[in-house]
Amino acid sequence: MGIAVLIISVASMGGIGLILSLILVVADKKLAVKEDPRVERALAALPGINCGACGFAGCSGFAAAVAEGKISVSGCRPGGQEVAAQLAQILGGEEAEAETPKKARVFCSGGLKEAVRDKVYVGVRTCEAAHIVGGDKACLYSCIGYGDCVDACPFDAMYMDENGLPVVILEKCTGCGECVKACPRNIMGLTDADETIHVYCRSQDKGPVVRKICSAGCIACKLCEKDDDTGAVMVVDNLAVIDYSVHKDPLKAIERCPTKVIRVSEPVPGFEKEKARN
Amino acid sequence: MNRRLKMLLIMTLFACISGGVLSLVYLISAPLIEANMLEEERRSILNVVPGIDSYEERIEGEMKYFECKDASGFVVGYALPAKGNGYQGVIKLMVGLTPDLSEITGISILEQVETPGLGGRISEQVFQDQFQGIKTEPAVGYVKNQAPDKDTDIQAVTGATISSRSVVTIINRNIVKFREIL
Amino acid sequence: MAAKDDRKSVGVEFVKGFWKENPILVMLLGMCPTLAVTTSVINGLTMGLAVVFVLTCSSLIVSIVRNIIPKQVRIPVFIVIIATFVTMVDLFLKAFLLDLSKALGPFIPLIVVNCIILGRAEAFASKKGVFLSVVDALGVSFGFTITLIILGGIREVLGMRTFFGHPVLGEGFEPWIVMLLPPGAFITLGLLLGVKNSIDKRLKEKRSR
Amino acid sequence: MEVILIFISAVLVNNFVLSYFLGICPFIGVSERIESSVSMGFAVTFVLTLSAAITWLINNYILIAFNVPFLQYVSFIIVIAALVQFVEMFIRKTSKTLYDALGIYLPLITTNCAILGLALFGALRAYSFIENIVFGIGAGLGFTLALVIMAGIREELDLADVPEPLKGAAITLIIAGLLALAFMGFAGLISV
Amino acid sequence: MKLFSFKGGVHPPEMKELAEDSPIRKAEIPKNLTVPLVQHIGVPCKATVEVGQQVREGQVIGETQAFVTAPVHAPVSGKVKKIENVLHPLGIKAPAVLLEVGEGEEKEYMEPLGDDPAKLDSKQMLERVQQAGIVGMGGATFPAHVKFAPPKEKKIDTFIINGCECEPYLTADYRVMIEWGDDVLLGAQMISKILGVERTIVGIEENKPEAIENLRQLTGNVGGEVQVVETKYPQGAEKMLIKALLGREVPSGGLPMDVGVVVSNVGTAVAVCEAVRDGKPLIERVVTVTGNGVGKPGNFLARIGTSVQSLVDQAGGTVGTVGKLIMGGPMMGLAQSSFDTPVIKGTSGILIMQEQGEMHETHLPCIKCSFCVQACPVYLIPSRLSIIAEAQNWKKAEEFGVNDCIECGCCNYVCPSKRPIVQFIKTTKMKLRKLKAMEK
Amino acid sequence: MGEEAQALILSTSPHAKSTDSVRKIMGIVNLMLLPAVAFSIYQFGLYVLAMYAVSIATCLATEYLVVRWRKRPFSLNDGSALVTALLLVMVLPPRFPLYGVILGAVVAIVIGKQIFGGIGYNIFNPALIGRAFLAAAYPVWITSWITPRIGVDGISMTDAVSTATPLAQMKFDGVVAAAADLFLGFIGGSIGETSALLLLIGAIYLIVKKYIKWRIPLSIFLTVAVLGGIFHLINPARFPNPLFHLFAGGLMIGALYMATDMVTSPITKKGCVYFGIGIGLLVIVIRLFGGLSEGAMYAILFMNALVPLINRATKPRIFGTGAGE
Ligand SMILES: Cc1cc2nc3c(=O)[nH]c(=O)nc-3n(C[C@H](O)[C@H](O)[C@H](O)COP(=O)(O)O)c2cc1C
Ligand SMILES: Cc1cc2nc3c(=O)[nH]c(=O)nc-3n(C[C@H](O)[C@H](O)[C@H](O)COP(=O)(O)O)c2cc1C
Ligand SMILES: Cc1cc2nc3c(=O)[nH]c(=O)nc-3n(C[C@H](O)[C@H](O)[C@H](O)COP(=O)(O)O)c2cc1C
Ligand SMILES: Cc1cc2nc3c(=O)[nH]c(=O)nc-3n(C[C@H](O)[C@H](O)[C@H](O)CO)c2cc1C
Ligand code: SF4
Ligand code: SF4
Ligand code: SF4
Ligand code: SF4
Ligand code: FES
Repeated sequence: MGIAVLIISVASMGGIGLILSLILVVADKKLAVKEDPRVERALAALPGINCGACGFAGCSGFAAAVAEGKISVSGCRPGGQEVAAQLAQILGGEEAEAETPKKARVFCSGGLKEAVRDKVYVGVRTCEAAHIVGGDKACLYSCIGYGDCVDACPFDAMYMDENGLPVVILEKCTGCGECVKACPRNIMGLTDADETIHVYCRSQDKGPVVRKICSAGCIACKLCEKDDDTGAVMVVDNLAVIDYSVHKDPLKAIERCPTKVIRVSEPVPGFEKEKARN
Repeated sequence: MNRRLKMLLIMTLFACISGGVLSLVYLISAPLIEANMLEEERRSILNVVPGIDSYEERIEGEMKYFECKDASGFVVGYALPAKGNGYQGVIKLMVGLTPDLSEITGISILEQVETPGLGGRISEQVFQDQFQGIKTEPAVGYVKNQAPDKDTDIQAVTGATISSRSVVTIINRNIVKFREIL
Repeated sequence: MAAKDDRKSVGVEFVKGFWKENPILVMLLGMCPTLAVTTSVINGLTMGLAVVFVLTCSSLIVSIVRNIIPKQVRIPVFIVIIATFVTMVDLFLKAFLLDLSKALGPFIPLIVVNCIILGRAEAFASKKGVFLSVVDALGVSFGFTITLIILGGIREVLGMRTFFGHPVLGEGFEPWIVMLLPPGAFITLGLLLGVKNSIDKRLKEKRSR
Repeated sequence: MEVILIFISAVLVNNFVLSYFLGICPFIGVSERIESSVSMGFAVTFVLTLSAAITWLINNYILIAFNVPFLQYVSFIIVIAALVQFVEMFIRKTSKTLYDALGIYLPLITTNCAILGLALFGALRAYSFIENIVFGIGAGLGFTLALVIMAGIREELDLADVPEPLKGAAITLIIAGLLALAFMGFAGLISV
Repeated sequence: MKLFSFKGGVHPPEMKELAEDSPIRKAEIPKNLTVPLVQHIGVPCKATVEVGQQVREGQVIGETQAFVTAPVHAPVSGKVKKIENVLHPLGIKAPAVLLEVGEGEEKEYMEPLGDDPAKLDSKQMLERVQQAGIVGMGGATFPAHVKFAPPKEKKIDTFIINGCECEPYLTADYRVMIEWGDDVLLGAQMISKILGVERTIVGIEENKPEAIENLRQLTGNVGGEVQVVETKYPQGAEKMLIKALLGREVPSGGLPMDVGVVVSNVGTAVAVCEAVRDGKPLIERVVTVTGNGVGKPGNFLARIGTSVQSLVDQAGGTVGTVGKLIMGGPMMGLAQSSFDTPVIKGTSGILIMQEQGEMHETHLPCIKCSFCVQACPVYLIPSRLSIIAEAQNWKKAEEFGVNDCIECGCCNYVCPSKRPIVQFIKTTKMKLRKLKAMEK
Repeated sequence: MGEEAQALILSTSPHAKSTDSVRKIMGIVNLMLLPAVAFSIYQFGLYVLAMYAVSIATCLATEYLVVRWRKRPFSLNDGSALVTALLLVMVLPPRFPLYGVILGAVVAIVIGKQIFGGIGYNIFNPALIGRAFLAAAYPVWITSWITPRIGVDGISMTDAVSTATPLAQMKFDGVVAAAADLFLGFIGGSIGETSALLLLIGAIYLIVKKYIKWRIPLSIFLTVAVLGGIFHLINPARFPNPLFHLFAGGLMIGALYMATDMVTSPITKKGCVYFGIGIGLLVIVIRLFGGLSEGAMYAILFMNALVPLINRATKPRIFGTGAGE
């Protein structure tokens, strides 16, 4: 009896195994389909267990999505960090080398302390929504202060300070530009990482108007333009602007500016200016 | 080696090994399992037809039953496995009957998936014991929330009328079928 | 980046299955048996131990043979290996612990489908040697077991007033039958997951500070 | 009549997901969007039906015939795995549209408890061939029902203010629990 | 009688009684006028005058060569004081010509063309409409000459004069219909001639019986028909009015001309009439000054560029604590941040509301009461839209038809959770536009 | 310039808002429930008053704690928790233990509502989640009834004569109660479901105020009546008449107050009709063929789950798209 059972089970399992592997072999030969090599490599890196925890229909679905860049490489839970790293490598090979890195800057100095608020805004508390009716600051060029940019930053590189203005943590900023897209008032801007001197205002109001409504805005007094010798500063439409292509630091202008709206900031670590100055 | 041939061989090989290993394990454990099963069957039969010495499995068409004999070989009753749907799923039970099938000698719930603490209480001894001595003619019945006054009736588990009714129905149904066979 | 595995202590490898890579609470795998068998602690424990056995043994075998197996039949072969061990467990339970075997029902064989997952996850992390694979499998399966025990504990205490069969709540507590039923299982596991996530969140906040 | 009861039982009373806890992983994984849940549901129904047929044949003509029941798990799972893999390759080769709608879900199904569970329950209950197939269809539709309902709810909840730690799998499980509560109303539909 | 109507809409308290009985008064012209160079939808005008220059009433002071634009004329004779950016009623800074009213009375109108539509030349009239700087005065301020010259492939068969004035509080159109009914109908006939349509309908809400009566009588002389529609906001939205009167549905993303209809406000008709008959450019309009925050509500014929402050002073000054200053009606009007903003061609009313606690109320989550769904006249699901917009899921909002919203505010009005649905929608539309622009 | 000194309020249009508010709606719903609440206390005694008190206290406290813990704006005064509290008790048996009431109330608020994000976000009817949980936790208690007006002065469980609900009598004993008794409320059953009359009066007022969508109860009643009637015609001995169906059990309170909960019912008119038909169908199926004597609760919960799908399927055609008239 014992031997019989042994033989039968070995035989039946062997039979099943043989038939199935035959089917698969034939299928492998006849039904093979060509795949995008990147998807294929991504698939090979994945566990291949088709658990579905990623929300896709199996590993191949996830692999395709990753290859198309639709989802983050870290979406595979069983795979964990190791797989994520592998995937990043597979995909990363083709990413272009970045040019000069950019950093985001906040071009407004009119926080709660500086800017006059002459109306009461009631409604959805996002900048985009408040912008429809103008927000509550008298200056229509000012930062509205509900932090759409902060919410938009995918890298947690921004926060709102007590004065109601956003702040960029330059070390964390990747220059992705999401904040710029999010801001309805064009307050956020990208500049080269090694530029440290900027005009922190966007107001095109005339000087007297600005004086009345903001203690930190550009009053278009033109002192900077007049006294600077680098030619990098100009006042256009009642607002001082720096011409970065001049590649010179308008240090005098900083000194002259009565409202200190042109300021020099600490260089971003790793991006200190190398070129000789003045 | 050809890749596909290798596929074939490896898979077959592993299947064979698996079959072999498993059959060995099975051969070791089979007697134990067998014994377990038999013991369980024996216990449930002894439970429903008390005081017997031996029993014998009979199969008649679709129906399986056990003929129970005392020490002298007299048929003193039958044990009848039966099943049917309860509140939530299948209920399997064993019912013991006197040789003329007019009286139940006992029942034993073998398997059920009723609500624990509710329909599940049909597995409790108190409920099963009620069936001892219950008359099967014209049919077994049930009453709710009170002591039964007929000798064919049992009292349903409180709040689980359906499970109780299912047990009764399963019993009745199988007794009727069994009568036709005998 | 992934540090060289041999530099990691065995302990770390073992412990990560308990929290950081807990198969149920983090990877969300093996949910079916988790929910189905945790009506009591003992069921959970038995199931967990079965998984420990199957996973460890199959990890061992898989990590030994994986290099000779062609890619196309890898999964079928792994399944065969795992299913073999599962059948052994099942036969063992039937032979020695019939009641438990009945209570766990068809969920013992279902370990097969879970373990493919775990076994496969183990197999692709190809840098690991046989020893670390086994340690890893042990860690993961003990993490699984402990989660089952916690879940089973909650459900047993609230649903039957007992823990491991011993009454722990007084007579005054009328047990909630629902805890033994499917809704109780889902809700308890859901809440457990929530608790785990919020602990994680709190830990992360603390660390970032 | 028996067949109808088996069907009702599998779809509503003992819904595979909500009452038997089978196929929870894809239930949580693929219930984020209604479209994919519908496709997944039908793919599962298809495979369940197919494997109900195949495993019945294997069980009755090999395992029982040769008295080697202990090979059940191994043989069932390997047959299902190979079968699904074959079907996937076949669909992929033959019809792109069908593959996009159903095929991509197939690999996911192999490692799903529902399929093996179905095979085992069917064998355990000794269903006839027809009954087993009806059981497969019912289980598949029950799975689809639960999955699509869940997908609808989750699309709705996408925009809700769900507490952060509960987002994702946790709330899905809790909703499954509430669904299971609602499904309890169907209990007793099959009682005799 | 079953009145013409549409599905959805709301019935806010009408509040017309405040100003409906006050006849149109010529408003005093203040010393200084601020005339914005953008008073229409389309390409902004450039100033054609210089600081210090003397201008005469009716003289063109802003213009461009673009087609979709409307010239701006000097509302009074006087001197150009400044040309600079000022606060525009739209809440933006926009260029404007600041005039100091002079002594002289001399005008620089165009040559009258005549007052018999039958004898007038369509092309000449159309040109006149353009020269007169006429824009839609129902609020949209779309240049009228563009609207009256639809592309050839669009066959126009009906011209509708929109006399609904469904916005609560406002009574300007109502008074115009009562007092200047002839001009309205004459203007309508002229426009019908320009468009070459047979059918001219004046649609008026049921709650304006006097206007209905008056115009019914006058149609005997001048022609056209008067139809009464149900009093329901936004009956005056052109899509709804067309649906109510003709049963036609303007296709999504389309214009009335896609179903062979052109709709104009009564004020527009009057302006056309005056431009053709008298050669007068669009330099003044009727403005209702009303609300519980103003002393003597009334209707004023005000020159473009008159400051809100001046009109309010003439209407008895403000009363109590002013909460909101709104240009337009309460349902669609724009809240202003200053009393210095000027009246422009699209200003139909100035509404001053006293401060109320509710104005500061914040919103709750949507309770899915579906009031908004039943109210939305274009059959959107505002509740869903607002939730989607709140979650900033712009793409999904587009799927849910956010661009079909006419911003009527019905949903917002009925919402018991006080959700700022319209603001969510406006924000989303803006964002989508921005994203589209960025993609290009 | 004097007036300019004070700041103007800026907000987008519309600047007019209707006087309806969540608080007002909930307040009126509460008010309309009061007659039935009062009648139930008269029917079943002071113990029931205690149940109401416990339920209200628990619901409000739980809501308060969760909202505070989540640091969300204060929401207690919107009155929705009070509706939940009242309705929860109204669908419980008259002698349900007080700690059971506490459990149900906590579950209703936490699992039924707050877990989804609080008011407005819940998928299922919170009160029914509470009751369904209790039914599954304490299946025996939830089916223990007493006869009204007997032992009403008592507070304890035992002094009232236990009885079966008309539906249970119908189902398990084949006894059909008179429709008039059902309508007026002189029968056993859950606390608030016994008097169809009082419930209807309140509901009609709410319909007139448009706070409940009449399509839902109407289509439920029609479906139940028609299906019930068909089965009754097929086999009058086994299946009760449609009037009995309409007035027995929780159908009235369920159809009028629970299926109509705004948050958990469809937002389109067509959707409401489908929703109602679905509930009616399930009620009949469960009552006539299921294991439970009353199916209204499960029917509503099940259809609640379908609401997102219904809303999606009945999404209105946007003006100017597709087939206009
Ligand atoms: C959670 C839950 C579980 C139930 N389980 C069972 C059960 O296992 N068996 C049963 O017959 N009825 C069960 N019921 C049905 C009810 O208890 C049903 O009302 C009862 O069968 C009626 O019987 P009675 O007349 O004795 O109260 C259950 C009900 C609920 C809510
Ligand atoms: C919600 C809404 C309500 C409107 N109500 C009116 C109204 O009451 N009277 C009116 O003349 N135009 C109203 N309009 C503007 C009309 O849709 C349409 O633009 C106008 O009648 C066209 O005439 P016009 O170009 O001469 O302004 C409304 C528009 C919207 C979107
Ligand atoms: C109890 C009740 C039942 C009603 N049944 C209907 C009906 O069957 N058909 C109908 O057109 N109006 C019916 N009405 C009238 C509605 O109140 C009203 O006509 C309808 O809500 C109009 O608004 P709507 O169609 O925009 O919802 C009913 C009103 C009540 C109070
Ligand atoms: C007409 C109407 C019916 C309601 N019915 C219920 C109900 O059955 N159960 C409940 O918990 N809340 C009910 N509420 C209250 C409220 O809507 C409910 O608590 C919300 O589901 C909470 O988000 C009702 C409210 C209204 C206006
Ligand atoms: S959004 Fe991008 S660019 Fe802006 S701060 Fe964040 S990382 Fe920098
Ligand atoms: S910078 Fe722009 S987006 Fe950021 S807070 Fe200011 S206005 Fe808002
Ligand atoms: S969604 Fe738009 S069109 Fe619809 S009611 Fe609201 S504002 Fe009006
Ligand atoms: S009216 Fe307000 S609360 Fe009601 S459904 Fe619309 S958005 Fe939601
Ligand atoms: S454990 Fe994953 S599907 Fe069952």
